[in-house]
Amino acid sequence: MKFWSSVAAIAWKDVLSELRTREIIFSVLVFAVLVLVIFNFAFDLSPDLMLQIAPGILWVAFAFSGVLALNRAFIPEREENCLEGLMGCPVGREAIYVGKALGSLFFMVLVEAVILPVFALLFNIAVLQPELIVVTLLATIGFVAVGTIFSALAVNTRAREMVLPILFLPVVSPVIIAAVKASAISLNGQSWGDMTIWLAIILAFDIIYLTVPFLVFPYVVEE
Amino acid sequence: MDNAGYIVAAFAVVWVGLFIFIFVLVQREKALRKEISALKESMKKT
Amino acid sequence: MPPAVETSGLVKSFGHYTALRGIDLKVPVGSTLAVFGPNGAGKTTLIKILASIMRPTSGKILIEGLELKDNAEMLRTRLGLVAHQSYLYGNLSAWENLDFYARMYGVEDRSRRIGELLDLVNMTGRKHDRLSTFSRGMQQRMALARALLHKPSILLLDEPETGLDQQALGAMWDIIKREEAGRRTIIFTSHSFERALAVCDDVVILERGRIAFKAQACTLNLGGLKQKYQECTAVVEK
Amino acid sequence: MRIRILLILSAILILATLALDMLLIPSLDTQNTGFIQYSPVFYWHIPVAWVALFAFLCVFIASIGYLWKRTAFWDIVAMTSAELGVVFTSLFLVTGSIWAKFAWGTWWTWDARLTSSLVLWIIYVAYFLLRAYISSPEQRARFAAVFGILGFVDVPIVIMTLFVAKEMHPGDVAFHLDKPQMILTLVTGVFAFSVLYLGLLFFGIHLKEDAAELTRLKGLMEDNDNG
Repeated sequence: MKFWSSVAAIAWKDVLSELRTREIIFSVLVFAVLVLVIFNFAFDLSPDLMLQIAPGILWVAFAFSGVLALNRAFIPEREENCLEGLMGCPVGREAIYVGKALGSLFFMVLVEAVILPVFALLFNIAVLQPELIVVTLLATIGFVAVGTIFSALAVNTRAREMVLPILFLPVVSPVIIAAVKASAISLNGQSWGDMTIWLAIILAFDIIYLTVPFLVFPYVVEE
Repeated sequence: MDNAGYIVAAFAVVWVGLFIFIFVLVQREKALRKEISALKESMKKT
Repeated sequence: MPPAVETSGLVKSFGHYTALRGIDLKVPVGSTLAVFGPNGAGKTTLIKILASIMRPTSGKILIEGLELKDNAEMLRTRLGLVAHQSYLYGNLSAWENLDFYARMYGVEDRSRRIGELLDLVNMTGRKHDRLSTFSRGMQQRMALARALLHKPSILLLDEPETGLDQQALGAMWDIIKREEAGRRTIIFTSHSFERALAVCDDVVILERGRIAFKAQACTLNLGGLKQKYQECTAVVEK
Repeated sequence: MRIRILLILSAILILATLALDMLLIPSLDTQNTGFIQYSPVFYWHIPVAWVALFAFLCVFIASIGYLWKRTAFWDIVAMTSAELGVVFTSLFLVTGSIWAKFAWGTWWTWDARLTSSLVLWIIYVAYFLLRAYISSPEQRARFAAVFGILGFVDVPIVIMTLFVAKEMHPGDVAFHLDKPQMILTLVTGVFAFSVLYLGLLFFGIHLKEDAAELTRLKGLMEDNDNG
């Protein structure tokens, strides 16, 4: 029980600290909308072709705004060395990882909750289908699970903004590919039956990248 | 480039690539060996 | 009654650099130990290892008779730490910071305890202001409040005097000594001999990762301590 | 000493594969189907890929070794093996694109095998980027080990995802070897390159241990000078 109450405390602290300044949320949202607009300039296409690349555009926006948000994830822990404060608490190092991951997950879902309707509006594609939303959520869990531990790694390196995307995006590419493929299937009106292989890949990725970082995270923070 | 040309090219790339890699390693080895022995000499003198 | 803190053969090295070269300490319950030493002698490393934030390369640490390595999570409820940084979040208010750490330490009846502590460090007036708006002295007092939240039986302080004027430092020691007087063990590192000598029972001088001098405070006066300090640290300058 | 033996042995074995490749394989393509199994390139294209994956596996094991034992040796093994992994993956990519030019007329096709090796190549180049951006040796080794583990766990998923994405089943090429000569050549090829990998691995480890010895000696020199 102690584990989950600490995780909740950490996640809530992150949310509170961020909602107080709202700096990350707005910059990430603006960035994501910007990506959509740029794609609109880049390809002015016929509607049905647009349908094919819509998932790709969505996930490029999610991936890069996700990296932007994850770059900031461990900043509060760096400022007054609060990470050491957390390590002094009577809770396992893994709880810090899960707490921070939940915090980032909350913000990623918040960004997606805004971007999906905006995307539907700008590109008038029925994006708000249950299949697509579930796929996006599942993929975001994997995305954030990997992103949090890489953010903890990158925050201690010199060129943090550059190291995180280069470390993180290739490793998370399978989830992005699977999410794009599954979203494309759902946009074509097909349902769960046709996307089982992609859901399996995303689920496998989520499971692996929730357990392995859980075991490895203590080595990232401990001297 | 006909069939054989590509084969030769592909082979060449592999050997040249490996050869350069090994060559670099050997050079580094020689340089290191030299420096260590030089250092050991000067250590004995002081 | 096992000593509050006991270390034997404590070593810590970072790659080639060795910060602690075998520290043997025994700190009885309720006593106050002052640790002196030049910068780089390993004072902060020692404090962080005792607070279980840093893992030692080798050696044994017993906190209240229990091996720290095996009971880290439980023993952290007995340990409080005030370090150079405040460990508090700038965006959150004083109350929210203490509330967060109170949840992490599993403190029952959080609001009563937080109110009590805010009065103790007389920050009640500022409890809803953001930490980033606090002065260095106020942050140090808030850091002390955070360290005392879960009523630790052992309090560790790393150079508590940094950034505090004489008056604030005096107030801080009154706070530390007032709560649970006599039952709480205190280990602190310091540079100000006079203030430290007035509050501690034992003295230790660290020099390049080793204990160069150990004595009871009552056997020393200020001049004697300074003279001893010169002797131990003089080795480096020669 | 054993490095020299391994390297010489691998040279002999590679020559053997070369011989088998040149003599046996061309004669097999009776119906000249143009399948990849009938071109000599295949018989060290696959071994190179196999050794690259084996190298990444060694990085994974050495990384766990470092986190457990915290000795510099394991970190050196992980780094050297990652280096070799990148070298062999680069060879695979280059020869793969030459093969693509030959078979399909373009230097690069987003074919599952090439794309997945490209992604893996980027991951392990990122491994060295991470190492480059951390100054303290202890932290660098620890973070590299963490990434060595997180990176390797991704290898099977990357390969599987891309094979599914390109509607290509992994089994359909490498394992349809009906003729015994094919199997013989492939096995010698895999064996030859594995021995080469081991030789280069020990050579690289030996090299880096010398380098570490050098920095240690220099450290001592400085201490003596101003000690």
